Amino acid sequence: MTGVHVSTTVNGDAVEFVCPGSESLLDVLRNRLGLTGAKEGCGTGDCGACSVTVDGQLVCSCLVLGAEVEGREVTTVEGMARGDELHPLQRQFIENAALQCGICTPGFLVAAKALLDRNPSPNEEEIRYALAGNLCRCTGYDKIVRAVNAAAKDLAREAKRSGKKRKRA
Amino acid sequence: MNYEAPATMKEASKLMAKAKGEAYLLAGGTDLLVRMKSGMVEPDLVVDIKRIPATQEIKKTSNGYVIGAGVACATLGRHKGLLKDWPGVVEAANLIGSDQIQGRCTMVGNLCNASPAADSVPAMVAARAKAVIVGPKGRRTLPVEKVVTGPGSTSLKKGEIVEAIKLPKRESRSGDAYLRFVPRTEMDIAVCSAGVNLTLGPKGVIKQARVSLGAVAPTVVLVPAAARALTGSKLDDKALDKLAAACEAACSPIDDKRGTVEFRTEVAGVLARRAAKIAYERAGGK
Amino acid sequence: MTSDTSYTDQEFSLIGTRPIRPDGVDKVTGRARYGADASAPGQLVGLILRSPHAHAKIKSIDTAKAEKLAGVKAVLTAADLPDLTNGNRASYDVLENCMARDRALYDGHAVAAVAAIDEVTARKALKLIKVSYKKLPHVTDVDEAMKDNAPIVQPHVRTAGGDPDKQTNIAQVSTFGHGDVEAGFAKADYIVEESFKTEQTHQGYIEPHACLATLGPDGQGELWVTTQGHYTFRNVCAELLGLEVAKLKVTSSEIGGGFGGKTHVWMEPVALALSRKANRPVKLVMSREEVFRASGPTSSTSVDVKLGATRDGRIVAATATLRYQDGAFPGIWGMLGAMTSFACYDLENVKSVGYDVLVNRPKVAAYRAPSAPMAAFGVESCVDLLAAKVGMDPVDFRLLNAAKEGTKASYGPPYGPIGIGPTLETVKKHPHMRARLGKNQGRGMACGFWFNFGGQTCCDLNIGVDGTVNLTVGTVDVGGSRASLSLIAAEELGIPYESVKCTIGDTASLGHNDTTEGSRGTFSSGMATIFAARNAIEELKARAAQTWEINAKHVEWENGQAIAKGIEHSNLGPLTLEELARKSPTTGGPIAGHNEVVADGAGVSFASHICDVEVDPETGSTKVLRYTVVQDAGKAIHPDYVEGQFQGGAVQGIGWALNEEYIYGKDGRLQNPGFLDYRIPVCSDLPFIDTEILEIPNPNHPYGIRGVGETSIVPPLAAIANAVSNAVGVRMRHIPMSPPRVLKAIKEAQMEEEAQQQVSAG
Amino acid sequence: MLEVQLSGAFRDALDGAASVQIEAATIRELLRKLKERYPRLHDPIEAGVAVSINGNIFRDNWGEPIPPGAEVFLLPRIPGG
Repeated sequence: MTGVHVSTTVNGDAVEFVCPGSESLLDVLRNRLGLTGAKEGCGTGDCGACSVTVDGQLVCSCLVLGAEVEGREVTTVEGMARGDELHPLQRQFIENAALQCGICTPGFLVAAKALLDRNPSPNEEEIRYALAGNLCRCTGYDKIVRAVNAAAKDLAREAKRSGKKRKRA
Repeated sequence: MNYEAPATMKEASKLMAKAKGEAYLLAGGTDLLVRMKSGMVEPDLVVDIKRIPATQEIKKTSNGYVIGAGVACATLGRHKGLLKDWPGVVEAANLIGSDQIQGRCTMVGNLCNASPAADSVPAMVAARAKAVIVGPKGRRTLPVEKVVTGPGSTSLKKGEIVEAIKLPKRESRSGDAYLRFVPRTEMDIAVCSAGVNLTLGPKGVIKQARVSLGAVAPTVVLVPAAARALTGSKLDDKALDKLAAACEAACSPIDDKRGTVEFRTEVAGVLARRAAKIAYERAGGK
Repeated sequence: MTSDTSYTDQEFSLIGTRPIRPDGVDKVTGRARYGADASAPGQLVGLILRSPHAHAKIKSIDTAKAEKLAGVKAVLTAADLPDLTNGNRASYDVLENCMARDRALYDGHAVAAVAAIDEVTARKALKLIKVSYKKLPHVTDVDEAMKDNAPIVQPHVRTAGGDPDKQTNIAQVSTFGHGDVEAGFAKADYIVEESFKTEQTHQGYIEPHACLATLGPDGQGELWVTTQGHYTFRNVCAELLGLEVAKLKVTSSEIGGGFGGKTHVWMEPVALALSRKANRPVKLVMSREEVFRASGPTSSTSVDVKLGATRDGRIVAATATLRYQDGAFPGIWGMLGAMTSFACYDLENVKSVGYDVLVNRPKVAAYRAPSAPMAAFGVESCVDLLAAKVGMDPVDFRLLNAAKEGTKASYGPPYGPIGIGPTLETVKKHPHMRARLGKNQGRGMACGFWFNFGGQTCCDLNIGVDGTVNLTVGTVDVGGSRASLSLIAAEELGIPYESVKCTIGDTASLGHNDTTEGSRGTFSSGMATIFAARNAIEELKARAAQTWEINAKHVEWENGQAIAKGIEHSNLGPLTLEELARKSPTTGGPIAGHNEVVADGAGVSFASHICDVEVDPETGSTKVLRYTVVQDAGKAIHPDYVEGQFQGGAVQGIGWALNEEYIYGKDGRLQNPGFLDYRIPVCSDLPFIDTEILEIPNPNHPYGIRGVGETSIVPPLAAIANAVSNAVGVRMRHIPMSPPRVLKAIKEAQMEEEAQQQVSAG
Repeated sequence: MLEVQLSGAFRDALDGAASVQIEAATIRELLRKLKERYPRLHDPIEAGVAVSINGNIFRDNWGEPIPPGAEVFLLPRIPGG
């Protein structure tokens, strides 16, 4: 077997691994790097449970080869919280009971963060379409949409506050 | 399986040309990796073209646009010039899959995967798009509708790679649109689809039109009779009826898990009507 | 009494509040460990080879080449899983489903398995196994399978109680009802008679089946697995593999959805057998395609319903014939359809007959209120039609005929206090019913019923030295039950919710617990938790008495502390749970409460749903515009998760009603084993799902809890069918109401209308 | 004397009889006597049974007492999802 040697950045940390050329980024993350937050729900890009970002772009890690991320920056759900401080999306998912079994939650969080990074105040329809690539079978999506909406408001409030601080300083 | 990420198109073409066993190009990978996962293909070589700088570019030229083979569909959706000039092509490309898929999939990949249901292809065909092909014998250009020869097969020869898509310069008073039918609001493959591109003459009379249909035949079809139905009209009901009838007549679909022959035929006509109305409005007609 | 199950009306301080769930942080940070997230040193990758044929004789399996491949550590066929079931046919069926023996019975049936050092090697090994098949005639449609000349799926099957010499696919016929339906129909002024079909659907949990199995030559093993019932899995695996129950420890991982589909073993015994053969841990994870082809979807059905009513709107007779396919192994799904079909109504004359039919499809498993949605689709569609004939509003018509306390249920026994009437009253008053509808829009409503169950349950409640509490339960947390159970423990003990840590125990740490099914998690573990807490309180009181050196009968427990009663003890200040815990080393050691109970007496549950849709008349596409769920919860312990169950069930029903279906080709193979073409609803397909929780206490639970998990999937098929029918003016009789089906129905109705106009014009 | 109402497979096993008369003080006694007196009920009872006493369904508590004159139904044992 021909292994590919890859140097990349995952959640801000420099990592190296060797994997078969055919191995997906999802398998690399889960089986070689011990990051099991991204889940395999389908392996075909239809459920979004394996969502991560590569150079800031939201992707299904099951549809990316491990070999492709040479020199890129990969972010997973494990990289969302800052130290012991949860990201507002993580906080709001818990507070809004936006998860039942929780298997889809990491993918939703990563996708929702990608949405809010690009559109800080999405309306309901924009939230629903942006999350259409993430399947949830427990919640009927109701509380998920509410949680994303609430997190957007939190982020806006935080941004306003830090903006004011900056002005004062 | 060997993975290669060459820095130039020439190198990529050479790798593909001399490859023994199964070799595949990797652009977005949203079709290739699915087929690898299911065991449908077992590549000996995968050549990733995304590290070739030109594949990542959208260039505006005096003749229109050149879109590199590695440009993700999401990037098209953020390109203001393209959105203004070819909204139908962009919306077709942006219908492929979820945001996750959008971040990876490419129009060239969508074309070369050679599925009759590919969303971006009917829009490109209606737009008179051309594929720029490089290969061992140099460069050639081919109308997009000539690239795909049947489900899963293309006219590309060994070592040939579609390097870019060329979209013509947008004429004044013209517009395009693409619509597809899917059971859900997102995530589905088109059950049938229609692309319309038209140019208006004075007083809102349609001067020129191109109509294409997806998922109703082994390849995307260009329907000259449908174009004729529109040409010379102001998109009145009679013209629309003729358009729908021409589209239905051009359908030779199959019954499968995604739709029936009757349904595809009927709805292809409905979509063509609706797409024509949008394109007409975009062209400045009422 | 610490174990009195009867309901007492009481003021709660915590029950009904909405604290955050204890497993929240783990689940939003990616730390929570599901079936595929565990690994063991030296583990192998297991893969299963599956039949590409719907029905075939297995002439031979040649594994020699696979065994010789470097890196392959075990290859397994049915020969490695000898029949140890001792004539127990039900167990043999499980064994045969795990690994085909002389015949492959459906597309996807396991025929061999391998364990290898990595996935690439395991895949290669699968390709090297040569199976020689002889194709046999197959049948996948339930009506076709009932015909006399149909291919026989299981040669040994006879209709229970029927002709002992006749091979058949009809495994069981079940009749329920009472009264005289013929006499009833004779009295009817209006009669409605219709036939319906529903296609097969899958639970569609996002987490595929996954396990990590370790089994040594000493007969000791461990199984980490995503399951709704790790104790049941232990018993079944031990039986099939000839193990002693106590020597197999099964741990339920976090579960990524089940909805009934994780109540049965599918490949877990195979993983254990591979591990035993290789003498190394084996991780076996199904692909999504395998989940669709070879786990346990629900039945496709064919249902006939006949209803009769008098002019004043009373239903005087009701019959239903319900044909459900069980897949390739006998089940009880048609029987359940027959039992649930008319449960919402007060009927003098009623008869339902359920058929359980074998076909060449995967073994059917439970799916959320199993079998009830399809029966409700037929019955509730006919109720709407009959209301229209009588000239009554469909809600009033249902109210007039609704079952109530004392009504003899159509499946037999009389009801206690029930919620069907109150849910209908709530619907009648709901603003949703008065909202205006636009062009091409329609409104529908429907009712649903589910039994709910209890079952064998036990739990441990251990008080730590600082007064915090470990609650260990044996039901799996499928949707937030750790939060609900922590609330219950905290409520009983009088301590903060945050002081309770609830854990799901493995099979070595608690006695047997039945599978978490039948909406029993919060009902039955809640009951056991109440009793365990009350036992602990008795002990706490004894410890306080000891501390105070008074008689325990003078001690009472109030708001989390022991109080000494009586003027003679007025000098004694209260002792908190924390103080008693800290003193426990010198008052007799650790303080705990335990309980083992058979939680019978689960309360039946009813729901009424309202739905608005818009149908595109040119494409047949349906959009759900608004949806309201009204359901009786008995008592909502944690309302967030009760709402979550209502919403989730409704949306599964919406998917079933509109787009989800198993599509089989003429070759008997499943055409759409993936989330691309098995279309579960996506976020952008849906509106918010409004909920109304009613609380009609279950008399057989101290807090009045009924199960809430299942009933919400029962009404949607019918509610949406009624809405679509109202929108397009054509009665929909086939589910899913996919765009091609709806468009075809519209076209046929138009053609019929035109033909009639021509006739009348001529 | 109890009148035990039958449904489903139990009724079919007794050629459509709607009920049988039997004397029993607990579910265990009831099931034992039913199997003794009606051998054809043996299989359906072994396949899984639940007993409803005055509307409360018992699946496992075979020690449950049956009050005199109670309304008793024999039902198939049913699972959930």
